[in-house]
This record gives sequence, C-alpha cells and structure tokens, in this order.
Amino acid sequence: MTIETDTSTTYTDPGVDGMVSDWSSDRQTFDLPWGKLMMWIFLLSDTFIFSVFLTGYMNVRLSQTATWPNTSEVFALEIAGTHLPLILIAIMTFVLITSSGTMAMAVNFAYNGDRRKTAILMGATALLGASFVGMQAFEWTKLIGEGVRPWGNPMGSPQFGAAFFMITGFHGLHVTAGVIYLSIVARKVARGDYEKKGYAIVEITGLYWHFVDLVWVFIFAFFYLW
Amino acid sequence: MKIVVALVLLVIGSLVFHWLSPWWMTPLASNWSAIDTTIDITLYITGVVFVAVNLFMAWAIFRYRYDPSRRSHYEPENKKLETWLTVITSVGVAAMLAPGLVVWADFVNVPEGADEMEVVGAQWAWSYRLPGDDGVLGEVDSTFVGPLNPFGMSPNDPAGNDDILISSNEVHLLIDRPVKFLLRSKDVLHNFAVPQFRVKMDLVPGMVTYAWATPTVKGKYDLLCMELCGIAHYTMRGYVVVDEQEDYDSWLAKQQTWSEIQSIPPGDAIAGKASYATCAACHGQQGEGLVAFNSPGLAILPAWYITRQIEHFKYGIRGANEGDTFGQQMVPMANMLADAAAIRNVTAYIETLVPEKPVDTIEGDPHKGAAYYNTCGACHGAKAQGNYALQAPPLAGQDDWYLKRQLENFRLGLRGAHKGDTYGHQMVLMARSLQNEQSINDLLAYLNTL
Amino acid sequence: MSETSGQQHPVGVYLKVWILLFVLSTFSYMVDFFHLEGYLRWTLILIFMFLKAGFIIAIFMHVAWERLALKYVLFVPLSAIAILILLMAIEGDYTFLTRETFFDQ
Amino acid sequence: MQNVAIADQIDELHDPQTFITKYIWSQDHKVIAIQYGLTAIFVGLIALALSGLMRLQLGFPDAFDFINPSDYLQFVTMHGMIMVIYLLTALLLGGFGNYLIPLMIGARDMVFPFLNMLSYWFYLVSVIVLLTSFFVPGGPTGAGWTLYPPQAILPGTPGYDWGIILMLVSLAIFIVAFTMGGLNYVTTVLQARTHGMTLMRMPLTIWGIFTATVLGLLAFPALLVSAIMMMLDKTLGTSFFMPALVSLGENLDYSGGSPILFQHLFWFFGHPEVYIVALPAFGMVSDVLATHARKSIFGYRMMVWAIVVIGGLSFFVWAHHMYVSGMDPAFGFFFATTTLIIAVPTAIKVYNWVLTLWKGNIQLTVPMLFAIGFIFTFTHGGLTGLFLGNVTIDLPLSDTYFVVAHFHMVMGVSPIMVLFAAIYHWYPLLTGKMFDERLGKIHFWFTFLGTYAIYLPMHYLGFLGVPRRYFAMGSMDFIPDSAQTLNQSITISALIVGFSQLIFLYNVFVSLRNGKPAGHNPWGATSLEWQTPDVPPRHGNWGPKLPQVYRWAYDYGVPGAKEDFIPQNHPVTDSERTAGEHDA
Repeated sequence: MTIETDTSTTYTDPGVDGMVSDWSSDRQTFDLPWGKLMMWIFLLSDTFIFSVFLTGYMNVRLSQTATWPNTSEVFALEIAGTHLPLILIAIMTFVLITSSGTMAMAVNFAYNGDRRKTAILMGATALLGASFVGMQAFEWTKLIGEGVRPWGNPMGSPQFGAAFFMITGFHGLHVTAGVIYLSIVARKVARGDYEKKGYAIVEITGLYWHFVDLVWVFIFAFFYLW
Repeated sequence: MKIVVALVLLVIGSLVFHWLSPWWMTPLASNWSAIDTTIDITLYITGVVFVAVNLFMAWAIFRYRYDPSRRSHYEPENKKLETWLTVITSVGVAAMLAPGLVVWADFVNVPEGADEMEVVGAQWAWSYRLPGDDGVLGEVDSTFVGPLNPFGMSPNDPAGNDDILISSNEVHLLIDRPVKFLLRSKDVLHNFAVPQFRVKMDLVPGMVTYAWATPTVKGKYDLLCMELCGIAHYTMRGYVVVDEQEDYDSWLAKQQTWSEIQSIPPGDAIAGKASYATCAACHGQQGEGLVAFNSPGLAILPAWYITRQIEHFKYGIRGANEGDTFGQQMVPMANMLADAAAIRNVTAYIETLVPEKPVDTIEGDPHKGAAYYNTCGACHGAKAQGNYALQAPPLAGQDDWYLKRQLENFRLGLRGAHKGDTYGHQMVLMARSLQNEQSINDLLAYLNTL
Repeated sequence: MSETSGQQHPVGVYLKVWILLFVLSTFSYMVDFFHLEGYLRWTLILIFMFLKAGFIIAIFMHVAWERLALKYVLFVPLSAIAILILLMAIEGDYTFLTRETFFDQ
Repeated sequence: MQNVAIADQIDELHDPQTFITKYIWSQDHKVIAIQYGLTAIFVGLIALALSGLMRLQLGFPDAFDFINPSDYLQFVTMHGMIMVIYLLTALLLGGFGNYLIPLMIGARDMVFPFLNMLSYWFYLVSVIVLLTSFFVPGGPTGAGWTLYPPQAILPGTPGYDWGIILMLVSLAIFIVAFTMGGLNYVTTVLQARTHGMTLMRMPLTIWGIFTATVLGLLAFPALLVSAIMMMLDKTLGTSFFMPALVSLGENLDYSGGSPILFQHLFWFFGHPEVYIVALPAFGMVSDVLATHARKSIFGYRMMVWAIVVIGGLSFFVWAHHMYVSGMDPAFGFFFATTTLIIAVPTAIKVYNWVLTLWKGNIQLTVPMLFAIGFIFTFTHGGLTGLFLGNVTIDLPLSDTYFVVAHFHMVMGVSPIMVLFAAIYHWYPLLTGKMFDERLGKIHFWFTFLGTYAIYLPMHYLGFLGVPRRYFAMGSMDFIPDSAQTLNQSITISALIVGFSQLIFLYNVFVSLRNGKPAGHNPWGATSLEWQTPDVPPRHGNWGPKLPQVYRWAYDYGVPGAKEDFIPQNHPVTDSERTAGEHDA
C-alpha cells in the first residue's frame, strides 16, 4: 500500500481542506518555527494546569457549607476618602492589559526589524509585569494583615484563603517568570543576537505573556467577581 | 511450535480452571441476584471472545509458520472484514452494558419505605446508629465528637435523642426488609462491604454516602473495610447478623438510645473501694500488680478499658479458652461484680489509684523494638499512652511479663479469637506480625524505655 | 504567508483591540460596582470574560490568522476540561446536599 | 522552508568530544535514551524486589518477621508508584521514545537537545528524591499508590510525615522532567520528519509514543495540581481535600474540603496514564509483529485511528475507578457507557494484530514470542476490564484481588511483554550485537507461563471477595482455607518469575561482549531506524544526507518485489506498481 503524499502542499488552502493537507503534509505539519509550536503545546499543557486549579476551587467552593466572603468588600480600598470595591484588582487588570498591548506592539516591531523599539516595548512590558507583581505583594500583605491565612480567615470559609493564595500565587509565579524571560529576551534583542536567526523568539515570548494575561481574565471573573 | 501448543493448553487450562476450581463467589444473601446475572452475561461473552481470539491466533501461527520459499499474503486492508468486526464488537459491548445500566438504576434508586440505618467508620472500627422511634436520624457533626460523644451527636437537634447508638462492631438486620445504609466516616476513607450482599460503598469523611440491600438469608456475615484506611486497615472487621423479627427485637431491646447513654450516672469511687478489696488480694492494694500471682498492674489502666475487660470475663469473651490459665482464674472474680453499676463503681475507684513504675524483667534490643513499635504506635500512641478513640489501652508502665503473655495469647488465639471481642480480634491479627519470642522481647524492651 | 516574516499585521488592529480590552474590563468592573446580582451578574461576567479572552487569543496571540489545524489542536483538547468542569460542578452540589441534609453546620 | 532547513544541516550539531559530553552531559537522544532506560530498569528492579516481599507475606503470612503491617503498606505504595511512573512511563517514553522517534522519522536528533538532556537530569533527581524517602524518619509513604487523602497525610498511615512530602515533591519534579521531554517528542514528530515522511507513513511505534506523550502533557497537570493542593493541606493546613475530621481521637483544624475531589483529579490523570503506558506498547508490538511475521500490519489506518480515539476517549472515562467511591451515583451511567465504548477500538487493535499473523510468514524469534505473549495476556486483561468498567459488576469486584489481577495483566504483564519484545528487537541496533537466542527463549517461557500462573488464579481470589491491600486475611467465613493454597502457589510463581529476570539481565550484559555482530538490519525490517549508515547509529544519525522516504513502514511480502521486504527509503519501482494493480 503506497500512501501518496501531496508534495504540492503550500500552506495556503484555507478551511477544512487546508487542515487535511496540513496533517498529511510532508516533513512538517505546521508552518511554524519549532520553538513556537513547542510554546503553544506548553501553553496548552499549562491551560490544563490552571483549569484544574480553577475547577478544584469551584468544587470546594460549591461543596463547603460555610459562608463565602464577599470579595467585592474584601478587596476594597479607601482611596482619597472614597470607598472603592475591588479597585486594586481593577488597577491590576488594567496594568496587565496594558502590558499585553505593549507586548503585541513589540512583536509587530520585531517583525518589522526595528530592534530599538522592540527592546524598549519589551522592557516596558517587563516593568508593567513587575509592577503587577508588586501590587499583588501589596494585596497579599493587606489580606494577611486582616487575618486571612491559607488555613482560615475571620470572614468565613477556610477555602477562601486557601484558593486565593494558591491560585494568585501560582499566577504570580508565572508573571514573575515572564518578567525574567522578557528581560532576558529584550536584552538579547537589543544586542542584536537574533539578527541571523530571526525574530520568532519575540513572538514566542509574547505568546507566553499574553497567556499570563489570559489566565488573569479567568481568575478575575471567577475568583474576584463571582 | 511450542508456542502453539502452549496457547491451546493455556486456553483449555483456563476453562478447566474456571469450571473445576472451588473458588467462586460466596453464596448470595441479598436481593442482588441481578448483579450475579450481569457477571454471568459478561463472563460468557468475554469467554467466547477469549477462546476465539486465542485459538485463532494459535491456528494462524501454526498454519503460517515460517517457510523461506513462501511470501506472506499482501493485504494491508480489508474494509469489509474490519467493518464487520467493529459491528459485532459493538453489539457485544452493548449486550454487556445494557443490563449493567439497568441494574445500576436499581442500585441508585432506593425503594420507598426502606429502613434507614447509619454505619459509622473510624480507624479501625465500626459502629452503627438506628433512627429510633421517630424514624429520623439526628444531625451530627464531627466537631462534637469526643470521649463522651463518639458519634458526634448534635445537641441542637432533638431528633437525635431517641437514636439508638451501637458502639459495637456487630449489628443486626431484619430479614426481607430493604435497608438503606447511610455511610459516614469520622476520619479517613473506609469501605462498607459485605461480600454476601454484593454491594459496597466508600465511607467518605465530610459527607454521607449510601448503599442499599434486602437481606434474604439468615446468618452472620463478615463486614470488611475494603478501602485502604491506614496501618490496621486489615483488622477493621465487623459483623452483620440477619435475624427474624423475634431475634431482632430481643437484640434491639438491649441497645441504648442517645438519651439513655447520656443519663448513665458516673461511677462511685467510695462504693467501689469496698468491692476492690477482693481484687486487692491479687492485684495489690495500690493496683500495682503482683508477679507472684500473675496479676497485672491495674492502676495505669483507664476505666473504659477495665470495664470492657471485666465484661469480657463476665460474659465468656475472655478467659473462656482453656489455654488461658490465668484468664480462667479471673472469670469467677469478674462474676462477683453483679451489674453495670458495680463495675462502674470499682473502675471509678481504680482510677483514683496512683500508678508506680514496675520492675523490668525482660531483656531485648530496644532499637529493634522501636521499629516494631511503629505499627503498634498507630493505636497505642507514640508514647504508648493509649488512645480512647481507638479503644487502645496504655502500654507504657505496664508489667512487661504481663504484656508478653498477652501478646503470646493473642498470637495463639487464646485471647481475642472470640467473635464478641472486637478489639481483641484486631490484636490477634496484629500480634501475628511479631513472628518469634525474640521480636516480642525487643518490643517490650523498647516499651520499658518509655 | 512567507515563513521568514512570521505574523505581521497592521498596528491599527492591535490598538483597537487594546482599547476594546480596556472597555470590556471596565464593564466587568462595573458589574461589581453596581452590585448586580443573580443570573444577570453571572451572565454578564461570563460574556465579558469570554469576549476579553477571545480578543486576546484571536488578535494578540494571532490565532485568528493561524491555520485551522492549529486551532483544532488548541481547542479540541479543552473538551476534556469542559467535561471535568461540568462534572465537578455537579459533584460539588451533590456533596453540599449531603452535608446540608445530615450535618449540623 | 527555513525551519526545516535546520534539520538538513549537519554542521549545526557539534560532535561531542570528551567522555563527559559524550556519555554524561550528553545531548544525543540515543545516549539520553539509554540513560533513561538504565535508570528506569534500576528502580524497576527495586520495585520488583518489593513485590517479592509482598508476595512472601501474602503466601506465608506468619513466617517473616521483617515484614510488619506498616512495611507492607509501604511496599505496596512504592511498588505501585515506581512501576507505573518511574519505570513504565519513563522507560517507554523517556527510553524508547527518545531512542526511536528521531531514528524512525528520519531526524538527526530531537528539536531541542539541551531541553532533552535537562529532562533526563530532572528525572534522575525525582528518582533520587523518591528513593530518599526510604531513609527518612517514618519511611516512605504507605498510602497506596493512589495517595488518597485524608489518610495519606494523617497519622495512622506509614510515612504520613516525611514520606508523603518526598513523594509529592518527587512527582512534581518528575512532571517537570516529563514536560521537557514530552514537548520535544511532540514537536519533533510534528515538525522534524524527513523528506517524504508523512504522518500516515510513520510506523505505529511513533504513533503510539506520540499519542501517549500528548496524553501525558495534558494529564500530568491534574496530578501536579492535586500534588500541590495536597502538599498545601499537609504543610500549611489548607483544607482542599480535608473536611472536618477526628483523627485518632483528635479533632483537627481542617474543615470543608472534599476528599472525593482529589480522587477525581487523580484519576483524571490516572486513567490517561494507563494509556500513556499502553499506547507505546500497542505501537511497538505492531512493529515487532509485522517485522517478524514478514507481513504488512493489518488495517494500518484503523490502527492509527484506534490509537488516537483511545487516547482521546481516555479523558472521558476516569471515574470508572470511582464507582464505589461515594461520588454522585448518577455518574455511574455516564462513565460505564464511555468506558465500554473504549473497548471497541481496543478490540479492533487486538483483531488487527491477530489478522497480521494470519496469512503471514511467521518467524518465531524471541521478540515474536514476546509479542504473541502480549496478545494473549492483553486479550485476557482487556476482557476482564469489561467486568470492572461495567458499573454494576464493579460493586462486588472493586477493591478485591480481581482488580489487582486485572490491572497487573493489562498494565503490568502485557506492557512488560512488549518491553521485552522491544528490547530484544532493537538490541542489535542499540549495541550492534545479537543476543543469545536460547537464553532469550528460556526467559520468555519463564516469564510468559509464570505470569499467567500468577494472575489467572488471582482473579478467582477476587471472585471470592478477598480484599486487596490486606496485610493478612485472618479468618473470614466467606474465604475458604483453600484460598491460602492459591496464595502460596501465586507466591511461588511470582518468585520464579522474579528470579528468571536474572536470565534476561545476564543475557543483555554478556551479549554486549560475546554476542555475534548483528550487521545492518538483521531482521529485514523496513522502518528507517534500520537503514542508518552506521550500526549502532552515530551522533547525527544519518551521515551527510537525510534519508528520503517513499513508502509506508510495512512493505513486507510485496508481490513482485525482489525480497520479502522493501525499506521505506527505497523508491517505488515500476514492477511493483504493476503487481499492485494486478493485486487490486
């Protein structure tokens, strides 16, 4: 049985036909650099990690009988004499979205070959990420000051503190890792290390960073707003 | 070609083993004959496939053995054959699945009017609760669990007052009445399994699960924990007795409700002192024990333990075995305590005695003993201080010669083999992990250091 | 699309999406700020969440321009997660029910 | 095609010079594979010894004073965990996956060799952490390989303190190692194949390993998360899996958690894990069967689809491990149905293996014998799975020796049959030497007949209702005394099988020195790994030029061909075409 190869595949056919020809193609299935595909698969695996974290949180929250603290109030701040619910989280969300925007621009400039702008934008992304981690540290300090602990809290269900520290902690670790990753790549971009190999690395870094932002969208909705 | 012969013989051998072996499911004693039927259906279908596939393979290996002058047949695919095989397999699978789902629907939906009872598991013992006259089980919570309230009965729910609490590993059921077992665990996962009933279900701490069955055959059945629950998992046994109405009623009459248990007065130590005079002859004025009389120290023992042992002597559960010479001596002594109140009084007095450290009589290697004690410590406590919750008496401070004799008695089944001796039964199994005298001596040498 | 240049798209698209994300985040914040409750609250939260996630994935992560093959690779496995979430929600409710019925909380 | 071009350039790879870069910090997939393989076999032998100790206790309950109840549970746990994760997963994917993927698809190496090297070193650390737990106070955890809370982290369970913590840490490190390796395998298969190697021309071995790796990347997250949550429960006192409870008379501070959640997450990982072990075995056995039966694999397309479908479905069947766990009983309907559906593609695979033998030209070599042994044991184990997968039948049989017998047959014996088949099959390629055929056959007969003598009777202990994970049975009315005879015979068989593995070790090591030179392609195999310029293949695998592939991997007995096999890198000839047309 000789299974024929369609060697004329050009990665141009759209839709289902294109998909079939991609899967039956010679040598490589996706028209992507190795690193980019690897990052995508890693992100898929990481999606499973965060999904399972959130599913676990959902399950314990549904099954416990103690009252769940009102997140809107727990995360409220007094700013200039006004009581603003969830304000810090909202600011953090905006910071992260801003950083996603700068990252997207960095990718664009990288492919245009503008090294300087790329490096500056990536640096800005890293700074915004760092400030996000800083705000998270502030938030943790505040909650710990109010008596919230992983094993319990004065406001109700012990699962609240447990899920809070675990999920935001794991996300915070991702952001921290991202800041380090971004800084390294930004430095190399500025030095011109990628002139020969191409700038796919910036897009790959970007994928990771946008993913971190994406996860925050879900955490914001399910943990802070729900 | 040896492989062809081997395959054929293995197939035939498996069938012969299946038909001739005496090992098969224990006779059914509940309504769940449908479960046995689904097993039979699956057994026949899978059996046919097993025989067909392997005999066909054996034949193919024989028929198409290597011949350098021949080529294999080049046929990479055969759509028709593959489709047929898929269809037939699907039909077979459906034939097994359908009865399974039907029976499962029966299992999930408990019949209306089924009696309810609660089975409570804890490391490593069973207890039970019946709803009492009002037919409602009172609410419970693990925060209420304590020495005086082992079931964790809630003081806020009056429905619990008439609940019948059975702190024994034996429970009775009425024949031909469907019963819903509500399953609750105080600590870790356990599993409620009576092989003759076929059904089983885990006990999960923090929630209540269920299973149901209608017992159909009179008898006494083993109840096993079938979910790993720690070191003594294999000793967590109980008994389910299926009775006719009359026997059931007389058993039920002996059980106490929660309000009755709460109203039992505490023992009177002053009254107990008088009865202790008899005991003192052998066990010493201060309950220090006398090796010459083979009498152990009592002062270190908690009241609940002495109570249980006196009752065991009294009701022929301990000391009835002829091999247990010294235990037999205790039987008439225990009989001198007329009733539960007398026992309460004397134990209350013994609790007031101050224990003293006995003289070591046994030599061994305490380091080796420490390793053996790892297992014992799970119940008797890291410092051998005993644990009420597990009904495990203290061992530290007890006469080592006495402990040695008891370990040997347990090993030989002179003590603990009686079916009424819940915790003794566990010790029979446990003591068997000490294989020889030297290991017992090592263990006791370690206990002497505590 | 040539292999060397990778994903290149007009800057305008990024800027529009960027602003849109700000707006959507503001909306989801408003859901809390105006104390909307019940199904309305949950529906709005989910709508804004999925819109935001969709834009990030589609535009910032360039999935909109990727080949269908990659899209399937990324989204088909999530069906397993969907089932897990659904069943764990049912399981959570079931556990809660037995606790309410039998325990003194 | 810039990305592909890298695969063609040999100068991208720097040949390692020193001993250390060549054998220790090596980035060559073949050396990493052997490192993985030897480490896995080493821990596997420890696990085998543990099972021997368990069998001694079960066969002769009152005879060995060095096994007490805590030890027994620790043996059970470590045996299970090592066998499933640190032996089978590591050997099949880290070992065979690493060795075979680049060679069979015609790549020079994995796409990211440095990451691949790190993967091995993380794996080694995870093994060391795991073995350390034997030497900490309290010993290794004895919670059973499923590590169910609450008991895994509460007193009353051996190793509830240090043991369980080290176990969880070791698992987390293993998952990191697996992820680094797994990303490499998947990307290599998808992006770095040689000219002409389409997915549907890949040998089934690669399909099996590839699908299993994808399953691993998606399933291990659930284990990682549950390990993290349990670790927090243990160390920080959170209550994810811990409801309010009274442990050995002490009211603990936990409240509100759900033990069943852990079981769901564990099996959401655990069931795909079964196929992480099974699918590479399915793949490898297909290649061994085709090669030694000199016949094309029957129904290649169906085989590929069956692998993919089984892999996909394995994410929707997890709670069939939990029918009697106290979960919402309505789940029983869903999971019984999905579970029995998965039996259909699995059955198709069995048919196709047998039909590959049918009308073949079967050489009863050692690898072939093991492959036949696999079909027999897998059929048996697969069919008993239909009992346990069916929710109703699971009621009496779960938690009995039936379960133990079933999963050892399907996850122990049959993958190990394939492992031996694979080791014997690829040994000439790995070492350039032939093994001793006679010793190999003796090893086969002991292993095949011995394991069946262990596990067939064990099913009947299960029918009796004998519970698993019991240190000793004591006396129970429903268990006849004759069951102990059965247990003794099982123990004796197990010891014989255990010791007969020494024959294998002896054969492997002595043949390294004394074996006859194997030469190129001693089995007459078609797949690419046998077509390398050097045997064993050198760094870079292919010399100056990558091979060109013209056909699928199963052209055995092609009508009109000169020999009874045509390697994948031989162009399609005219005579073949016409013969093919006649055939059709």
